[in-house]
This record gives sequence, structure tokens and C-alpha cells, in this order.
Amino acid sequence: MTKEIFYFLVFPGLLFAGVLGGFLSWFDRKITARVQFRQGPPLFQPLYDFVKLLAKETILPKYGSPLTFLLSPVFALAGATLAAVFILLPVLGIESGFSGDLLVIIYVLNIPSVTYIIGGLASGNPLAAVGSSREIKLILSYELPFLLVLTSIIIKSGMTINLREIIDVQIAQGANIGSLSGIFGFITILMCVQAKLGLVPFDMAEAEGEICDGIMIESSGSVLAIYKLVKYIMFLTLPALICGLFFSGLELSGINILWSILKVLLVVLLITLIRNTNPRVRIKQAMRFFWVWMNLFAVISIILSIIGV
Amino acid sequence: MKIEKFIEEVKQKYPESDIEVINQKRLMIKIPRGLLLKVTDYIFNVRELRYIIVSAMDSQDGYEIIYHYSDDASGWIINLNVLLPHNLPEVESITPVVYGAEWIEREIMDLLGITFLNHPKPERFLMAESWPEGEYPFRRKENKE
Amino acid sequence: MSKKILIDLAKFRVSQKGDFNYGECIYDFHPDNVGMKAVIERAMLRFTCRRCEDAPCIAICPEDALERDEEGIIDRATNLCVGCQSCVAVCPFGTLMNEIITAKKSICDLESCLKSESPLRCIETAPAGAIIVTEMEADHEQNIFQLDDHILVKEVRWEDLIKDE
Amino acid sequence: MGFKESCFKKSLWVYHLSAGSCNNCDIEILDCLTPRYDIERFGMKLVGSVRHADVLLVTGIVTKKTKPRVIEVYEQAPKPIVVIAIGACPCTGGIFASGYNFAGPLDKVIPVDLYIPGCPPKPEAMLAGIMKLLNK
Amino acid sequence: MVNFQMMIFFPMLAGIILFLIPETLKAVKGIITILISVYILYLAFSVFSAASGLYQMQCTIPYISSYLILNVDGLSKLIVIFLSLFSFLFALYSYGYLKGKQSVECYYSYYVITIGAAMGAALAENLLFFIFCWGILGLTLYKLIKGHNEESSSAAKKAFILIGGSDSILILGIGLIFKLTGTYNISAINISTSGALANAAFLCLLIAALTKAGAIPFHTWVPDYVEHAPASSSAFLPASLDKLLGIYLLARICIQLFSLTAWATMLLMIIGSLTIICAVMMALVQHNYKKLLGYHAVSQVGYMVTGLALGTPLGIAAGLFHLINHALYKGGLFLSAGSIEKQTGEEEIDNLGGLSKLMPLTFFSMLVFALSISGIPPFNGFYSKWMIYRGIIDFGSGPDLVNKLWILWLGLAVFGSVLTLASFIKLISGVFLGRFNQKFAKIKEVKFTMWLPQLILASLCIFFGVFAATAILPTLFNFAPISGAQNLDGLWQSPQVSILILISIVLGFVIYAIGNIGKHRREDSFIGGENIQDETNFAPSDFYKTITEFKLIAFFYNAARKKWFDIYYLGKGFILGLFNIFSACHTGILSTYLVWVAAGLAIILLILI
Amino acid sequence: MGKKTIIPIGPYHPLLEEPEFFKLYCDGETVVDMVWETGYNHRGIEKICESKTFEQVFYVVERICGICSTSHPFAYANAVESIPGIEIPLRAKYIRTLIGELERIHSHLLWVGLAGHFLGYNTVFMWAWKYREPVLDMFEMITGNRNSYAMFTIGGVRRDIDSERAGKLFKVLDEAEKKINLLIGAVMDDPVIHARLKGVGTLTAKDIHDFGAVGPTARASGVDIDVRRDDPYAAYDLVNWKVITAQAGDVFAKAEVRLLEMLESIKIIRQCLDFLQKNPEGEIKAKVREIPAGIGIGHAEAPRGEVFHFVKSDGGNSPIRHKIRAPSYTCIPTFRRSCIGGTISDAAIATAAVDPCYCCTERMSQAYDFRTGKKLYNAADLIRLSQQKTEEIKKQLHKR
Ligand code: SF4
Ligand code: SF4
Ligand code: SF4
Ligand code: SF4
Ligand code: SF4
Ligand code: SF4
Ligand code: SF4
Ligand code: SF4
Repeated sequence: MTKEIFYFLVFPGLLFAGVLGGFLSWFDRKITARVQFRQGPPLFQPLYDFVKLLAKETILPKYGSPLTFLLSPVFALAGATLAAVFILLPVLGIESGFSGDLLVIIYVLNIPSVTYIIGGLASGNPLAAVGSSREIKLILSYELPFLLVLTSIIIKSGMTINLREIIDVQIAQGANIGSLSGIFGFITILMCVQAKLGLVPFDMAEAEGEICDGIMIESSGSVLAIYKLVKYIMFLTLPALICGLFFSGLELSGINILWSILKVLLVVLLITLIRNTNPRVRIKQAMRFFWVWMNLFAVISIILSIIGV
Repeated sequence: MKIEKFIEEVKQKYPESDIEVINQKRLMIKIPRGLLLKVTDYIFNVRELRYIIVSAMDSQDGYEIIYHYSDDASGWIINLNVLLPHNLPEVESITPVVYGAEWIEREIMDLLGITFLNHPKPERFLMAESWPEGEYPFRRKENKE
Repeated sequence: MSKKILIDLAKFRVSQKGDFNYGECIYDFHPDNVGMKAVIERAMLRFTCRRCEDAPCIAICPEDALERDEEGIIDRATNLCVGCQSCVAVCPFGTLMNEIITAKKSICDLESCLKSESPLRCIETAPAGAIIVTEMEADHEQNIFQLDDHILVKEVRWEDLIKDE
Repeated sequence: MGFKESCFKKSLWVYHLSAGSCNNCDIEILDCLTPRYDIERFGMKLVGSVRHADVLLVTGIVTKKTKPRVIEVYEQAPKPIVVIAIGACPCTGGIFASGYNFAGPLDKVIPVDLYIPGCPPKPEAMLAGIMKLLNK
Repeated sequence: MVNFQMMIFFPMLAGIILFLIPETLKAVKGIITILISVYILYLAFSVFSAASGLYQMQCTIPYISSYLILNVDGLSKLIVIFLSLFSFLFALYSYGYLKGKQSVECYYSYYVITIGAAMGAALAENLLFFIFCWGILGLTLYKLIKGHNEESSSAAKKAFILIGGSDSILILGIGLIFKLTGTYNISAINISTSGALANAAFLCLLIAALTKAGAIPFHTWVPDYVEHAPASSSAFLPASLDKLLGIYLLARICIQLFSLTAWATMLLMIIGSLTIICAVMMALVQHNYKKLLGYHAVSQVGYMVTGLALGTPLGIAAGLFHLINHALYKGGLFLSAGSIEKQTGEEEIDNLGGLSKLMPLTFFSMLVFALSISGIPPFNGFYSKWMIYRGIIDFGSGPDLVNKLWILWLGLAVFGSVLTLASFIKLISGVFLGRFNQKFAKIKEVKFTMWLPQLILASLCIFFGVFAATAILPTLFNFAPISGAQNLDGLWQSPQVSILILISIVLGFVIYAIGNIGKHRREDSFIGGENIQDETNFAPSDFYKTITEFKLIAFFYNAARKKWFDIYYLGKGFILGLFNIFSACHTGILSTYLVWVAAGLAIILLILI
Repeated sequence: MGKKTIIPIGPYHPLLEEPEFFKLYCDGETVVDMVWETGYNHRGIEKICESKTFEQVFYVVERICGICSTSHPFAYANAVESIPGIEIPLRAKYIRTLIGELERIHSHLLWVGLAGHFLGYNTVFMWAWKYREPVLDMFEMITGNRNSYAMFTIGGVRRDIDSERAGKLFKVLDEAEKKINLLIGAVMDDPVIHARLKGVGTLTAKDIHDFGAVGPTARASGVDIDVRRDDPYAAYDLVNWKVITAQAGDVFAKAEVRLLEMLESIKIIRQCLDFLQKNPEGEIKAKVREIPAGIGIGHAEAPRGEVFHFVKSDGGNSPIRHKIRAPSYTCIPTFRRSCIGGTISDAAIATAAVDPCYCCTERMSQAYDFRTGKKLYNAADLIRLSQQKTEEIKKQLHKR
């Protein structure tokens, strides 16, 4: 049990993912700034933000459900950390996953979004409700392609639903991204991750210009701090998942560590570039995009992987 | 030139009106207030001049309301001038004819206390909720009740 | 028709300290309009000003607002004047007064005021005797001069003072 | 405590509140975000909800109609909050002080921590002002 | 030796006796009912600990006794124990719920009769005895709704006709089985679904099971029923008992009575997937929360059907586990819905809001149920769904077309689960979160007898989720065809995960403590400074408007609104059409009808023999 | 139907630089009605103007709004100068034109940036604003200030542009033009922007006439009006340029008009600088000693459309009535036609499409939506709903 608790709290869970995710979110902001000809924030900005938010006053909603409002970030944190543990353990090769863990991951990855929604709704703010409604619709849209990509990977890896085994197959046969089906899958999952992270063009749940930060409108102080932490963790976890599924995992030994960092940075870079070269789309457009195009891509990827390309 | 024809036509149709070129390319047509809707309809719908705005002021002779229209083809600005006596600040609303005049009429209503008859939504709207009733910032002191 | 007002420049001073009261005005198209100020300015420039040769006021005016007309009377272009009152400071004879040389021009709509039945607001509010309605004509003996059709000014002219000396 | 303080200074999130301005100050504030001035260097960013704000940038005169709203927003902001009056308008009323709809300078309405006069103040002036406040 | 008579016939008898007690003594009846259900629960435990095997019920009438053989095996034990558990909980709830409420006549009588009949159906070895009990259930279903409100009688009629119809088809099926095998004893039957007659028998039984369980396309009675029935009836019958029995029958069909061939599997898979998706799509746009729950009651059946159809031990275990889980949370959901309805008198989601502060216990349990049904770990719904998914993926390595389509099944199942989540978010937010309506400011939490069952069910949901692998599956699901259904290895040991979640909750509060949460303040929502919070709102029913704006989807919704997919109306249309044809034969003389009826019966008999 | 969703936007909302309040009545994400309330920004400028001298009024109207801080003085100058009928020096005309066009570029860039910001496309925002900086630099070089230039005066301008500075300006302009071309390309060719803007918030020429909308809003709907050409002032009849129009009337057309107008502006600025460089000497101000009594009406084409000033003088040195009509005043009411039927996201961008700034609209006003949603909502939905209902009832009757 102590081992699990260590996994959970320190490595590769809360502490590790939080710190590294914070770094990645700094990286994202920095790249964004560079794309926009700006200098960008200092390295420790995520830390400053987090600590500052902790020190701030927290405002609870007068109506709605304050307890739920307080609890949802906590559950978001739990979900995100669990996801981090489940994904990072096999991806980093610390411990092999368990049979069927990919399916668990799908669910666990949804916990943060769901808690955002519940938290947003608990605040009783109509704008947050609009945001929540958009977020849930977004989940509806990206969930299916996300699953289909995973099945494509599962097929490619010989019907195993174990993340570590998938990585092992890749190590043996070459990374999934190297194949045609892998490329299609990669594009799809990149978009899904974009949406999961709530970044432009799929940030309509928090659309600042439309509904004042939507879901997050009422969060302040510590509540927002935890949400931030969750976002940091997700910022590491999801790219790591992509690396695991398409770039044959991350190795932590010797020179491979550099490769691993490069892989993660590459994925984050791609995400950042996408978010900086697109306007936010309408929720309906996003749904159509995922339901039609991304599903199509995912199905192509599946067909290709059945053929074995 | 077109504008001369326009002046001719207005003179013919509405002999009561008093037409004056105030300065270059600016035309002032003074009309009695009973004629307002007809002339407006003629100018806005028949001649298809572009509605600009309505100005109103509290002058010595009464409340002067000036409707500005623009003839974009020639660059002339046509102004309809209606004078309301101080003791009867009422005039027909032109909003039913000119869709866009609704705001400004209400603004005038608010600032100068002029009643627009048949206005679709003659609601009182003041700058702030706390603004006192019956106070019109643009009325001159002597006309303030 | 020949109803006029007579203004007595000296009487506008309220106290020894030099406070002036130019009365109130019913012409309220401009906020704080005191029509009498405009009248007094014209009267001052016409009857009090010494018409210096190298008029320091003209020289000092940063905006070139002061000019002499054909009669040599100083004329202030209110559209140019910024009310810096350099001219007030520089006038060696104290002709110009700072309450009057302001950036904002006041307007006196005397004609309509005279037409109306009610008494003039400026007369009621200015110091007693400073403004009176009269039908008299200009009378140099009594230092009463004609400014225009409707205004008479009572002022001791500097020419006369010099003569006295 | 010291660390928290310094974090606060290094991560100021700004909420912009226009109380009846002429846009000039507002666009100059936005200018601060843009590449030439880039306040993100100092960890500042513009946020969409007052709940996230550490700084309220108030521009414009407080009109009779905005006064209750300004107070409302101020009260909704999580404390500690820094209120900065940007431009002559909120400092004194500026050119509009004589208007009939002017409800008093900002400091009569909510407590103000920093005044940055100018009409409009240049972005440099705003940055300098904020830096001064932070290094106080 | 268990006293089976007491278990089956005593409640029926008691129910009849209860008819004699006047309605004014409703409270007394309620207490009697609770006592009976406690007793049954006790008996059920003794059944559970009894050895498996066939039991002959003692009966003095020799002719009947040959039918009264009972089959106690793992499956029926499982069903019985939960049947009795739910009977108890819902009886407890009914007591509070029906108090001071004008409602169904002789509710408790039928309630008690239902218990007995359900026990009989679950334990019956002989198919005829089974039909007897099964038929009683259809009748009490009808009786437990009638008279609740104005529209309830038409809903009751609809339910009765569909259930009754399926019952007659069941009779036909059983006849066919008898023709094929020559026996009515379940444990002696095993038919392969090849050959026309076997297939017909299979279909007949299938229709009966699916109708009872409420799967597409025989589901339409469920939403209508739950909309108009008292919540306790909805929780009792469509949500738990009927589901338990319907799926029980299906399980019997799949495991025992028939050995499925590929086409049958395919059929079941299609039915399962369609049920999941279509019903949940309908649920998504409901405005009435009871109806919304009704559609979910349908949708979840899809998972069970899918699980059972897989035919693998894992799949069947998953299907059955999901059945139990479903009964737990859906029963709970109906109870919560009933509490809300009782306290507010509102059934429209849009008119509610912000009740979480006023009814915290109901809110908590409803949230647990909602998260369970949406399959959020670590609640129970997640575990069984996850088993089903794994079952599907394993199933994918099979040779047939139906195996090859595993991605489709998986995709639809997962997608359905997300849609479920979506519609529950709407429900929870619409009812409990958001701003509360001043109209409801005086509302209080429900009485003890009502919240207790809710909380018990909620804690069972959590318990079943957390200890699924360690406690539940090994004890309850460890019988013949499914014993040893795979366990999870690795880190996902639910207890551990739960501990981790607990830790992170503690951690969250530590963070809150570090951050000065103590300095919190409560403020009205921020909507840009304008003080009109009371006016602004977001109507939850608009949540998924965007989805219905897509043309294709809009088409289906319109079709559904026009009842194109409602078998009841289709059937009615069909019969009306037939009626026109036969109206030529309409003479108005009773004997003519009798001739027709007799002819019909003769045809049926011909087929049977 | 249950509750209707009511979404408040404002008064303090990141979408709006200024306080403004819209209440969107929504059906799901679709906006079915819109009520709006203004007056937050009402500073009583028209009244303040009456207490200022003609000269001072320039600095007040400049602060009607900082974005059009030339257009208002421009129109005001046209109005006041028309009372005595002064012809201003040629050089002053060119300088005025130059500043007016520079402002157009700065304002359109600002709009592009903000529109990008509303769309969540912060890169466009940053880029547009970055490229706007050189324009502001040019302002600083010419007038000494980045905004609120205080450049105009009655009878001319207050600062000259010598040929040395003109040369520098040329360089900056070339630089800016390159960037602007880049940006135009980036925005006009982006498929996602197309998807987001095309067909959104469409206005017909009829709508434009009804509301009296002006500027790019009108020109994007094919209404070919432009004060600079129709009633030329300053040096607009002396330089060579053309009016940009588009036909579609949607947000994209408005963006297109604005983007292409920048290029025209650059053309005009070139010609002005050319003139200033070739004729380095000259008066920049005509002396106007008094403004006689009379009525002055002036208008000018601001970046957002026609600015209209009406000045009445009584021979004093301040106006006795100063009526200001800014373009947004007639453009903003068009939201009622452009937002309804779109989604909330569209409402945001359709609102932005007019490039609204309430400052000027509100110097005087406070308004509500008047055709309450009833008509709009009833016509579209209620009739359909009631028809459906009747049909259902009929069917049910039939069945029995
Ligand atoms: S005469 Fe009339 S206008 Fe002139 S100062 Fe006196 S009151 Fe004013
Ligand atoms: S007050 Fe006027 S006239 Fe006198 S010096 Fe100054 S600007 Fe010239
Ligand atoms: S009053 Fe104004 S114009 Fe005159 S010197 Fe002072 S600042 Fe300059
Ligand atoms: S006296 Fe004073 S105010 Fe006057 S010029 Fe000298 S320093 Fe300035
Ligand atoms: S300096 Fe004085 S006295 Fe001399 S001209 Fe000027 S105003 Fe007259
Ligand atoms: S910024 Fe300049 S003009 Fe404004 S108050 Fe300060 S010194 Fe005066
Ligand atoms: S201080 Fe000046 S620039 Fe700023 S808002 Fe006020 S008037 Fe505009
Ligand atoms: S149209 Fe806009 S930018 Fe122009 S003056 Fe008005 S508010 Fe300012």
C-alpha cells in the first residue's frame, strides 16, 4: 500500500505530474508568447500563480451548492492524479499496467471534466451553466473518436488492452506513429486532447470573450488553485498518453531521458501551435467536426490498422 | 441639378414649408408640425434619403426639433425643422416610418421632456435609476418646472 | 423703442476689497453666462482703455487674440483668446479686469430682454444703480456715453481726467 | 508569509472595469498585453471574471449609472485586491468632471491603491505605476 | 430447509387479507407490509445459504405439487436475495411516500402479492408455475399504477397490453418448448437455436424477457409507466423487480434454455446496442425527470442484454452484475425522484433548481446514483460497465461477423455511457444545482423512512463499486457458468483506488486549509456587475438543444415524437387496420365473436401440439 | 416551455471594453431575443460641450472616444467651419486627411485584433496589435501622443509635418504596409475563420436603410455610401482612392471591407505625405477670430462610419447646442436583426462586427430594445409550436 501511496502522491502522481505539468504549461505559455512576438512569463509563473491563488480569499456561491462547489475541485484532483498514475506508470515503464487499463483510463480521464461541470453548475451562475452545457457537449463529441483511436491502437497491438503491452509492442515493432493508420490516429487523438485540455479552438466552455471564463467564472482563491493544479497535471498526463500510444512510451534511463523530454515537448508544442493558429469554433461546429471528421479519421485509422498499414 | 428639383418638388407638394439653404450643401426645411409624418414619409420612403439623426434643443422660441437626412448621391444634408411651443412639447413620433429613430426619440424624451405621440415604446429612460423624475438636463433653466 | 439701459461702471464694485458683482442673467444658453460682462468689456475697451501706442496687451497676447480696429479700439477675438489673462496683468492702466477677460464669452441678449414685460434680471441682481433702464440720451456732461442703440455707459473717461489735470 | 507576498506580486491577474471611459485608456490597457509591452513578462494577465482578479483596473469617470455596479464588482472581487485608477477620469473626473452624470471620482466610491494620471496615460506610465506599487 | 411456501404463497395470501383492511388504515397496512418484507428478506437469506439444487415444495394437493418444484441455483439465489432486499427497502419507502397522499387503491395488497409472485417466478423450476407467477406480476404492475393520476390509467393500459401481449407470446413460446423437449422443467431443457421451431420458441421467450425488462423495441411502456405511476411503484417494478426478472429470464434463456448461435447473438447485440443508444438519446431531451429516469431504465437494459449476449463467463457475469447494480441505483433514483416529487410537487426539471441545500441527503444519494449510472469510477456502475467492455473486447477475437463488429458494440456502449452522463448532469443540475426558486424556499428534507432506503442504496452503490473485485464478485457471482469471471490485477484494485481517492480528498482539504479557505465569503453570482441575478438563468432543458439541431438527429427526434418507434402505437395502428378488414365480419352478435375466439384458440392449439 | 434561458452579457464583460449590458434570451444556444440597456457610459458630453469654448470642444469631442479621436474633431471642425464658411489652408487639409486615414488604419487593426480576441484567436489579436504599434508610432511622431492627438483646431491643424519627418513616416508606412498585407492574407484565407464568420449576422440593404446604418457595416451589405466621397471634405477630393464595398452583409464581409479599406488608407496617406514632402512650406492654420451666429452641420467618415455633428452658435464663443451622432448609434441597433437566430457565440462576434463602442453612442443615450422579443419569438416559434400541438391533438382525436 505504501508503494501505491508513494506512486500517487509523489512519483509519478501528484508531485511529479504537478511540477512537470506546471512546467509544461509554462512552456505552452512561453511558446504562445513567442508565436505572438512576446516574451512570455517567467519560468516559475505557474508556481506563483498557484501559491497566489492559495493565498487569496475564496468566494463561495450564495445560491447553488457551496459544498459541491468546494468538493468538485477535490474530486477533479483525485481523478487527474489517478489518471496520471495510471498513464504514467506504464508509459514511464515503472510498472506494467493491468489488463484493461486503457478502458479505465478513458473513464478516469473524464473525471476532471465532469467535476468541472458539476462545480460550475453548483455555482449557480448562468454563464457557468452555459459553459457546463458546452463542456458536456464537447465530451459527447470527442469521446467516441477518442475511443475509436484507442481501439485502432488495440488492434494494431494485437488486441491487448494493456498500455504497457502496447508500448512493448511498439518498442518491438516500431512506434505506431510510423504507420499510416498511426498518423490518422495521431491527428484524431491530438484533436481530442486539445478538446480535453480545453484549448482553442475547443475552449468554448471557458470562452473568455463570450461567457467570461464560463465554467470557471465563480471559482476563486483555493478552488481555482486546485483547478489550476488539475490543469497542470492534465497537461502532462495527456501528452504522455499520446507518447505512450504513438511514440512507444517514455524511457527514463540514461540518454533516453532526453528523448522522452523531447517527445513530450513535441506533443505540447503541436498542441500549442494548434491553439495559436485557430479561432474558437462554435460548439455546433465542434460537434460536427468530431462527429463527422474525427470519427471518419478514426475509422480510417481502424480500417488501416486492420489491413495492417 | 438634382437638389433644385428636390426643392421644387417639396415647394410644390408642401407649400407651407419654408426652405432655406443654410450653407453650402445644407438645406433647412421648416415645416409645421402637423405635416411632419407626411414629409418624413416622402423623404425617407419616396426619396429614399438616409436618416441620420434627430437633434432637439430648447431655443428661445420653443423646442426646436431638427430631423437630419442625407442625400448620399449628391452629398446634401436635408434638415426638417419643427418648432414646438414651450407649453405644448408634443410631436408625432416618426419611429413607425423610420425604424432607426426609436432610440433618439427616447433620448430626446429623456433629456428634453418632449412627448412623442404614438411612439412604440415610450418608456421613460433616464441615465441612472436614481435620476429624479421630471428633471430634464437639456431644458433651459427658465423652462424647468 | 428708445428704451435703453444705462450702466455705471464704477458701481459694480461691491466692496473696497475689489469684489465685483456683475449681476445675474436670464440668457442661459451658456452655463454661467453673465451678459453684463460682455457689455462691460465693450464699454471698457471703448471708454476706459487708453489705447496705448505700442499696446502691451497686444504684444503680450500669446494667441494674437487682440487687435485694433479702424478706430484704434482694442478688440478681443473670443474664439482665439484662451483666457490666460496675460493682458490683464500687463495692462499698465488696469483697464482690463480678470473677471471679464475670460475664455468664455458671455452674451447679452438685451433686445429681447427689453422687449419682455418682466424686469431685467441683471438690474435686480447687480448692485443698486449699476444698471438702470432709462430713455435718456447720451450726455457727455454727465459722463454718459452711447455704446450702441440700447446701451448707455456712465464712465469717467481718461481723456477728461487728463484734461482736468 | 514573505513567499506568498512575493508570489502575489509576481502573479497579478487583472480585471478591467470601465466605469464610463472614452476607450482610450481601455485600449491603452489592452496595449499593455500586446507584444511591445507584454505585461505577461511580469506574470500579469487579463482575466474574464472578477473572481480571478487581483487587480481592478478602473478607467473612466464613475457615472451615476455605473456607480452601484462598480461597487458591486468591487465587492464581488476576492480580497486582497488592488484597485488602480487609470487615467485622469477616475482620478479626478478629468474633462468630464463638470458633467451632470458624474458621480464623483473613483476614490469616493471604492478605495483606490494607485492613481495613474494622464489622458490617456501611456502604457509605459501604467507599467511604471504598477511596478512602483509592487516594489513599495 | 427453507420454508418456500411462506416465501411464495404467504405474501400472496397476506395481500388478499390486506384487501379486507379498510384504506383508512393505510399506515397499518404499510407497517404490515414492511414486516412481511422483513420476513421475506430473512427467508431469502436462508435461501441463499441453502444448498443448490431442486426442491420440491410440500403441497397437499397432489396434482399441483408436481409443478411446485423449485430450482435453487446461483442465479436464482442472486435474484431472490435482491428481490427481497428491494422489496424491503421500497416497502419502507412506500410507507413514508404514500403517507398523506391520495394514491393507488389497495397499494399494499398488490405490493405484497407482487413480492410473492416475484419470488415464485425467480425460483420456479417448472415453466408453467413460472408463467403463473409471471402473469400475476403483469397484473399487479397494472394495479400498482392505476388511479395515481388522470393519465395513469392510459399508461397502465398501455403497460398492461404490452406486458399481457408478451405474456401470451411467452405462453406460446413455452408451448413450443414443450413441443420440442417434452418437458416443462427448466433444468432439463437445452435447445440449440437452429431450426425454425427452436428459433420461434427462442424468439417468443426473448420477446417476453425483453418486454419485461423493457428493451427496445418493447420498452415503450416503461417511460409512460414511470411518468404516471407513484415513484415507489416505479422503483419497485420497472426499475428493479421487472428488470431482475426479465433479465433473469433472459439469463436463463441464454445460459440454460438455449445455446445461442451466431445469429441469435447478433440479434441480441443489435437489440442491446440499439437499446443503449436510442433510449439514452430520448432521455437526453426529456423535461420530466421521471420520464428521463424511465428512459434510462430502458437504456441500461441494453448493457445487460449486451453482456448476456456475449455468452462468455465474463460477459454473463458482467450482465448480471450490471443488472444488480442497475437495480440498486435505478431503484434509488426513483426513490429520490419520488422524494423530490413529494416535497415539491413538481415533475418538470425546468421548474426546479437549487434543491441541494434544502434536501442534502436526497441530493447526496441522487448524486451517487447518477455517478454510478454514468459509470464514473469507483462507483458500481463503472465496474460492471467496464466488465462489459472488456467482455466485448475479448469477444472481438471470435470468428463470426458478430465478433468482428466488436468495435461497433464497444463504441456504442461507451458512447451510450457518455450520453448517460450527459443526461444525468442535466438532471442533477436542473434539480439540485443552480439557483433555487423562491417558491421552494420552505422545502425540507424528506422523512426518515424515505431517506433511509435512499442512503442504504447509495452506500450499497459505493460498496459494490469499491469492493466489487474483492467482495462482491467472489461471493455473489461465483456460480456455475460464470464462476471465476476474471478479476482485475495490477493497480486497479478498487479498495486501493478508493483509499487513494480518500487520500486525495484529504489532500484537497489540506490544500484548502493551507490556502485560507477559512477566510471565505459568500457572494451572489458574478454576472458582470449588473444586479439582476434573480432574472438570469440557464434552463437545463436547453442543455442539449444543439444536438437536436443537427438535421439527421432532429429527424429521428421528430419521428420519435410522432411515435413512429412505439410498438404500442404501431400495434394499435395495425390492429385498427385489421379491424377495418374484419369489420365486414362484424355482426354485433356475441356468438360470432365467440366463434372467432374459438377459432383463434384452435389455431394456437394446433401449433402447440 | 418552462424557463427561458437568460444570459447576461455585461455590463463588465471581457467582450466589451466598455460597460454595456445585453440580456440575451436564448433557446439552448440560440439567441431568440435581446434586450439591452445602456447609459453606463453616459457622461453628458453634449452638455459639457455647451460650457466649453469652440476651441476647447475639440478636446472634449476627442474624448468622446479614444478610438475615433480624430473623426469627431473632424466632423466637428467641418461643422464649425461651415458657419463662417472658412476655407482652410491646403496644407492643413492634407495633414487632416493624413491623420484621419492613419486613424482608420489604427482603428481597423484594432478591430481585427479584438475580433480575433472574441473568437479566442489571440494570435491574431497580438499580431494585429503589434502591427498597430507602428501606426501609433507615426501618431506619436506627428502629434506627440499615441491617442487623443489634439491636432485639430478651428481653421486648420496645430502641428506641421516637415519634410524630414515625412520621409521617416514613409519608411514606417512601408513597413506597416507589408505587415498589414500579411495580416490581411492570414485572416482572409483562414478556413476556420471562414467557417466561423460566413453567414453570421447577415444584414440586408433594407436593414441598413431602416436603421440608417453607416460605414463598413453598410458597405458590407452593398450600400455604397462614404462621406469622404459623397460630400468631400479636407483633401479627399484631391487624392485618388476608391470606396470598398462587399455584398454578403455578414460578419466576414464586414471584416473584408475593413481589411481592404486599410490598403486604401495607405494609398491616401502616401499621397498626402507626397504632397507634404513636395510642398514643404505653407500655412497650416487659418485664423478665425469669431464664429458668427448660425447653424453648422458637418459630417466625416470615421472608421466605423459617418460621424455627424450639428452645432448651433449664437455668436458667442461656445456652441449653444452641440448634437453628436456617432456611427455606432445607428449601427448598434442592427444587432437586433443580426444576432437573433444565431448562437451565443455568434452573438458575440456579430456584436463585434459592427465594431461597437458605446462611448460615443452613450454620450447621450440610454436605450432598451423596443420590439420586444414577442414578435420575433412568436412569429418564428410559437406559431410552429401551436401548429404542432393542433396537429397532435387532431391525431389523438382521430385515433379515438
Ligand atoms: S440684459 Fe438680459 S441678457 Fe443682458 S445681462 Fe441683463 S439679463 Fe442678461
Ligand atoms: S486673455 Fe486672451 S486676449 Fe488676453 S492675453 Fe490672454 S489670450 Fe490674449
Ligand atoms: S491655460 Fe492652457 S493654454 Fe493657457 S498656458 Fe495654461 S495650459 Fe496653456
Ligand atoms: S506670476 Fe505666477 S502665474 Fe503668472 S506668469 Fe509668473 S509664475 Fe506664472
Ligand atoms: S494696455 Fe491697457 S490701456 Fe493699453 S491698450 Fe491695452 S487695454 Fe488699453
Ligand atoms: S497629466 Fe498633464 S494635463 Fe493631466 S493633470 Fe497631469 S499635468 Fe495636468
Ligand atoms: S482619462 Fe482621458 S483617455 Fe482616459 S478615459 Fe478619461 S478621457 Fe479617456
Ligand atoms: S464610433 Fe466608436 S470609436 Fe468612434 S467615436 Fe464612437 S465609440 Fe469611439
